[in-house]
Amino acid sequence: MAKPLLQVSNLNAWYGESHILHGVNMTVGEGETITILGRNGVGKTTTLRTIMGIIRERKGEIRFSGKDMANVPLHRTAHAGLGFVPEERGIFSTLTVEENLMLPPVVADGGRERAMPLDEIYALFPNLHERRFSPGTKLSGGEQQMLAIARILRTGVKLLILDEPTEGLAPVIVQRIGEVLKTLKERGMTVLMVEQNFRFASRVADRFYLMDHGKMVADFPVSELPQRMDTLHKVLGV
Amino acid sequence: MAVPAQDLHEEPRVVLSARGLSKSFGAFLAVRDVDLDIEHARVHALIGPNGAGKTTVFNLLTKFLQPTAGSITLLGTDITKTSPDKVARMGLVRSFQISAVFPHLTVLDNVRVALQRPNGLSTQFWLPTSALDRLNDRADELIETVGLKRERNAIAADLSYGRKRVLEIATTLALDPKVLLLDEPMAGMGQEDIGTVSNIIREVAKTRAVLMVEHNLSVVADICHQVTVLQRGEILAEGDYATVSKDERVRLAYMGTEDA
Amino acid sequence: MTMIFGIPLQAFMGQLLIGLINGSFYALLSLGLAVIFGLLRVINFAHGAQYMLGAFVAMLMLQYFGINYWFALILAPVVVGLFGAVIERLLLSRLYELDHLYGLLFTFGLALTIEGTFRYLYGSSGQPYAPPPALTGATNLGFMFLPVYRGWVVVVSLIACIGTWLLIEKTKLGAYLRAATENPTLVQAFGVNVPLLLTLTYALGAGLAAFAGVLAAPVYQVSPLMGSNIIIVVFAVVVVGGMGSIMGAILTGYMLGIAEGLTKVFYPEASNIVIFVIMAIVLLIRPAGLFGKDA
Amino acid sequence: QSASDGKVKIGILNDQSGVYADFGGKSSVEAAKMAIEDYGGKVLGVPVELVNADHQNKPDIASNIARQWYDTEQVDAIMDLTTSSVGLAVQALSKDKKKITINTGAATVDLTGKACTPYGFHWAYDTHALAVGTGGAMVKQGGDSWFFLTADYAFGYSLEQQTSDYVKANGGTVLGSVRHPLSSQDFSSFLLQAQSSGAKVIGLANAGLDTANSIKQAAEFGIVQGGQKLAALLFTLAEVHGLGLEAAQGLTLTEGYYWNLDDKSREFGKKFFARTNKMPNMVHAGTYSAVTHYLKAVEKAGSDDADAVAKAMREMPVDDFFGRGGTVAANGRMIHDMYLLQVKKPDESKEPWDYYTVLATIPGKDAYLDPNKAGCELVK
Amino acid sequence: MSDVIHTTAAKTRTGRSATASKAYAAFLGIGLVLLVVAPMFFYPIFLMKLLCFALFACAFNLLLGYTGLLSFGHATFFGGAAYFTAHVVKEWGLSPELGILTGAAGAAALGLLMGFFAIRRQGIYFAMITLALSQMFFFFCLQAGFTHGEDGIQSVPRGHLFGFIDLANTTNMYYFVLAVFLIGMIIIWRFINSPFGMILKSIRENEQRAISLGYSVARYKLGAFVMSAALAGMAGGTKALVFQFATLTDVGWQMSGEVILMTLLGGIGTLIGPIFGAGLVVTLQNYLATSQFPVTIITGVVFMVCVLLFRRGLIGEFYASRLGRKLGFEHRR
Ligand SMILES: Nc1ncnc2c1ncn2[C@@H]1O[C@H](COP(=O)(O)OP(=O)(O)OP(=O)(O)O)[C@@H](O)[C@H]1O
Ligand SMILES: Nc1ncnc2c1ncn2[C@@H]1O[C@H](COP(=O)(O)OP(=O)(O)OP(=O)(O)O)[C@@H](O)[C@H]1O
Ligand SMILES: [Mg+2]
Ligand SMILES: [Mg+2]
Repeated sequence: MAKPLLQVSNLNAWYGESHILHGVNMTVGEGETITILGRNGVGKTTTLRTIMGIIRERKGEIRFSGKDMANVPLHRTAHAGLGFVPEERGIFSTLTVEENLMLPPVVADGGRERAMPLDEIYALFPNLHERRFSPGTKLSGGEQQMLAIARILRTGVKLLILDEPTEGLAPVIVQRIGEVLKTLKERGMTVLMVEQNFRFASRVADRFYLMDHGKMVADFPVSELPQRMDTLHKVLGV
Repeated sequence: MAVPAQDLHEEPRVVLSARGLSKSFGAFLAVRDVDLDIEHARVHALIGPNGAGKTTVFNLLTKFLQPTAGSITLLGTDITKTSPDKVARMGLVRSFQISAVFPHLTVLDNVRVALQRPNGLSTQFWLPTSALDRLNDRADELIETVGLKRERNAIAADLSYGRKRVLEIATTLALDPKVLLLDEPMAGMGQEDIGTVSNIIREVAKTRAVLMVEHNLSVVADICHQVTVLQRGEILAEGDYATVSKDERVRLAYMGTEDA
Repeated sequence: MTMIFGIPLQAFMGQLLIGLINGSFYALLSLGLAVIFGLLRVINFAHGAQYMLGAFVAMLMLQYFGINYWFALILAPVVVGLFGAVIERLLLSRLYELDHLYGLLFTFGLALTIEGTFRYLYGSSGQPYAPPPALTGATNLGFMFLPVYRGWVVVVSLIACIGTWLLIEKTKLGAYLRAATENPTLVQAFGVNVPLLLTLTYALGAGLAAFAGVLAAPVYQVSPLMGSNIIIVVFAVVVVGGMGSIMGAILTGYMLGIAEGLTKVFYPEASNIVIFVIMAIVLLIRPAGLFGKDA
Repeated sequence: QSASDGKVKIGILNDQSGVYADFGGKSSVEAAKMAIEDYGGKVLGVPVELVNADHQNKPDIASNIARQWYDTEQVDAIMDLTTSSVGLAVQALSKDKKKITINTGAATVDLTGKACTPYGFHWAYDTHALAVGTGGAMVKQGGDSWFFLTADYAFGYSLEQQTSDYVKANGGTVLGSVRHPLSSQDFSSFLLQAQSSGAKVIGLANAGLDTANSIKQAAEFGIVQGGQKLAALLFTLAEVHGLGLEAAQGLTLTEGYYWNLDDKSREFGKKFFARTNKMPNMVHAGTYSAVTHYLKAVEKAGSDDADAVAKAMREMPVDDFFGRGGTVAANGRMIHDMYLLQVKKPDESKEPWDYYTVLATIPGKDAYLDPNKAGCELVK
Repeated sequence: MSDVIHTTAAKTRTGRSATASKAYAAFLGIGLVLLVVAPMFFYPIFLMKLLCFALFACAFNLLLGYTGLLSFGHATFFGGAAYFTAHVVKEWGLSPELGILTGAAGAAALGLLMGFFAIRRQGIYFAMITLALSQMFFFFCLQAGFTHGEDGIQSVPRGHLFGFIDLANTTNMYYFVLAVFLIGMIIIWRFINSPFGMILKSIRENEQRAISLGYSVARYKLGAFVMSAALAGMAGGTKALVFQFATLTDVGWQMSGEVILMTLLGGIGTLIGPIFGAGLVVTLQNYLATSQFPVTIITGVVFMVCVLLFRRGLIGEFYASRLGRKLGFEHRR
């Protein structure tokens, strides 16, 4: 396995009084694409949000490039090189599409080299180009999803954290996003994502984590997929 | 099951139709000249690329948006100028693309809120809440239909995303709608729920018309009788799934090169 | 002589100008309110108190340190802005994740406290503050006798309004601010120091109120009540303009100033309610306000 | 000979935090304290106590406090009672409760007119006296054409009404008036109308902050420099001080007392100044006078019973530095001389608080309504 | 369908357990007894004032706590009703009970009018619009002849209840006010725990969804608004009789602020919280009016502290406290 970029050990997290994560352990190697699988409500989103530092009620260790992230304030996590695309997309309605796109500052070290230039982004998502002056939330659901991904690509993060990137997207677009992720991978980007669309996931991921009840219950590379179908069946009901 | 047996196998007939439906947002024409006929006892799918105008069509049909041009007829009545709550009372009920439940009510209460209206129990401020207990049987029936029995007394906010969607369907069914509009009912749902929900939709469609937007093509192939493909606000193709999926333009604009 | 509605044209022009001058105060005040509301989603009930503070700080600066009007015009907003920043950082910021109404209730309490304190310390009949010597006197415009100071008020408030509008609508900083309004957590996850941004915004809003206060000091008695009298009107201006719309607040401020000015001629008794009547009519026709986006 | 409950208790109820806080306010409390001390702190061998409260200019709060004072604190008399609505409310309540009120702060003539009571007295001034002074006497000084800036409520109307009556009675004319809403901040529009009317005198029939702002803005628009005179119908030394001579110069007004009139009034003024750091206006001096007169009456009646005290109050003359040959009429009106005053220019003022030039003295019998014609039921 | 489901349903519906219900009943009993004997120990006028404000706050809470609408103009209903009651009792010689009914009806009419404008917006917008409209009403009261401007309607006779019980007698008056208060509370309680209340709650939770279920949301909100206005009017009318006074104080925006403070202090969305909130505010004001310290500063500070630290209010905090939870209360928000 490549040199680890993100190491999570014994991570616990809470929403108020409800204990959601019960000791998550995972490692993401540099340049890897990892997919977390799991049924609705097992804590996938929570895992991503906790790693990102949005959920502050947490215990356990999160190391990014070897650096302990426990006390890093939220607005500094992006500086370390983490980029997040939330499940609900988070498009700003008072900003135009282009303003949305330009919003996140390029903050990570060396981000400028990794950052995807604007014309490349527009080439990738022509819808966005066409609607670039309309308010962000006037986009359709799928267009918003594209915008949310595109927005992060422009900042040149090291680790891209995606929460269900294909939800609500037309098959052509899903395909296109798959291609984008492959391109990014070639450029050395690391991706950690949660995905329900199993077929899509199996096409882009190098490795899977299987989650149940706030814990990782299995971890295997894509090559082992055929042997693992039974476990998957049990845990996911695929 | 929620559906009485004698109602099965009803004849299809048009219950909701739109003619020349158009909607522009400023200079942007989101929906142009769409004709749609939704039939009783049928599942009709509305598919198309993102931004094609599917949700907008839904908003127009349910009157959450006022069309720029065109007319809409529900059960023989022109509803082009009717308010959304009135349309809902006439039997046209929708679900939302982003999940819509009453978060701090229990699952049971969510369903009962929906049941209150058709049962004439919504404006009685002089009755105790226990008056609503007479809705419990029907509510439990619905909850069981969608498989939420275990979560019956849970607070809706505590449900996972997929379970919320299921609950939403239960509340929608509670109104016993004649026409059901579902906006991406499977979005964000795990495989196990997709199966359940497909079955529910198939089942309820035996006695009512269903129009759904869905990107999950296996579901569309599986349960939909009729498919309309929308692109850039216009109808690109229409027909059953087999026909539509062979259409080269549809493959190019929407389905991509893979198989469904 | 030309007459308009039974009033000589000259007098009419004079009244129009007076309306415009009052409108500049409304515009300046509602601008600050709209900035704070637009970006923090807090109805700043303490806005009137901060306006009053501006005037008081200027007066006290003159009394105790001999700081003249020109320095006060810069310093008083800074002082009040700092005060606002401290309040925001220590107290108000705890309320953001709650219902926005708590912000309103908190600032309501803040307004009562500030005004109560100043009433306790200085009574409420008001204190004098003389206009700067350079701006005393008046010029004859032909149709009226315009105090130089009033002319200055119009010019300077116009500059402040346009400057603020540009800052928020046309700069990157403004884009951060607008985005942070909607989803502060996400903007922060993008690497922007949102808490700091919000503090600055509140300070800016409070500073604008104080700026209006200093401008008003030579015209009105500096009294602890000066803010509470005007705040409700300014709220109405913001509602008519469309809450959160900065341009709306500015334009409506001027428009309502003029409307009020004309009412003072034709039906003076109603000049206090004309703004509310206009508000009712506007809300009937356009519930989101004149320049507001529909919710 | 005794007081009912082993003490005589006086309440000062006035505005201590609102627009009239300078007009009466805490300084009135101080004046009452001085009066009690000067009287020796005791009457009929029992101690005289003083309580005070802020009524915030709200008649309902005022009557609540008064009711509670009477019901639970054995208060015998209440004084000051700034603003007409409060004055009327508390006087009516006190009638039911059989307690004395001496009003030094409110203006309305109704207190001793149609709302008069056997136990209610009106001490320092009233709208009639203001109208006669500023309206009548000023016409005689040459200010014979008027324009009014009137606060749009009952007090403003009656002040305007009464004043314009006197203006006309003395041969002057009223060119017009404009009614402004209560608590307008900006008067420039109204002042412009007054200015273009060409009237020689602009009468300000408003009060408190409204008057102060009108005067300040009048200065800004050069109204006094332009040759028009400003007459503030209800304005006292305290407000002149708050406004400053720069803005207030040239203003004409009527008061029932000025500290710099003669030795007697100067003596009180200096004493008062030593305690409050302010020179007294007619309300403060009036309150001192009222407390003193009340205590004398208790002494004379030999009891704090309201009927007896009220009777004694009416029988005794009020000859002190404030009352000057004053008498208490059957309707409760204390009749004394008033003064028409003009605010000095900054360079004319020789010492701190040297603010007024006395233009005329208005004899009490001219200043106040004839008790027989005041509309009071007590006087038949 | 098993019985188990039914019993759990019953439990979730009332939102509190059997112990809580018992505790609640016990509190109610004790409270009632205290109210009946209170005039022997406290100044009755003060108690009456307290009851009037308690009812006012509870009426206000009906809107804020159960419909989620913050009205910043409730003084209109309280003070407006005070004027109406005072006017019909003093000028037309109506009996006190009819006077209060007139006040409540007048307030309801005002509520309908204000609601018509305000109900179409939500949250802060709603608050601002109610504030502005109530300001208009304030100016109306300042100008209208029958209100007697800043003097107010003074010396309102209390009259005879049902024509024979003399209310000038303080004790009679107290029990009359207590009766009005209890009637008001019963109406509120019933209103909240009714099918209508259920719909209100769901509208507060998710308005769009309620519309799509076929509810004309605006009408339900308006219904709640008018009901709240009428009850506030009932309190205002009663207050006018207690103090024999109707003034501008009761229609000013500060009064609207005060009732929010009371509700906030007591506990938004709790049935009895506002009573305690009102009690605290009225006591504080009573005490401070004659002290040397300005009321507004204290009020302001209390406001801020409450918002920052005791958002749930006295009763809300109690429900959420360990004792409260042990007794089985569940806080709604
Ligand atoms: N804000 C919240 N407060 C309390 N509980 C929450 C909150 N958000 C989520 N939960 C609960 O935490 C658990 C995990 O939620 P999470 O969103 O991480 O699930 P998920 O695996 O991402 O599911 P999905 O596939 O539906 O998105 C769920 O049971 C959910 O009900
Ligand atoms: N209120 C609005 N104002 C302006 N443009 C809008 C508005 N609502 C939708 N649009 C635009 O109309 C187009 C159709 O949007 P719609 O939401 O109907 O798409 P959709 O077919 O539902 O897409 P998806 O599958 O991604 O949900 C989009 O390009 C969107 O940007
Ligand atoms: Mg998730
Ligand atoms: Mg859509």
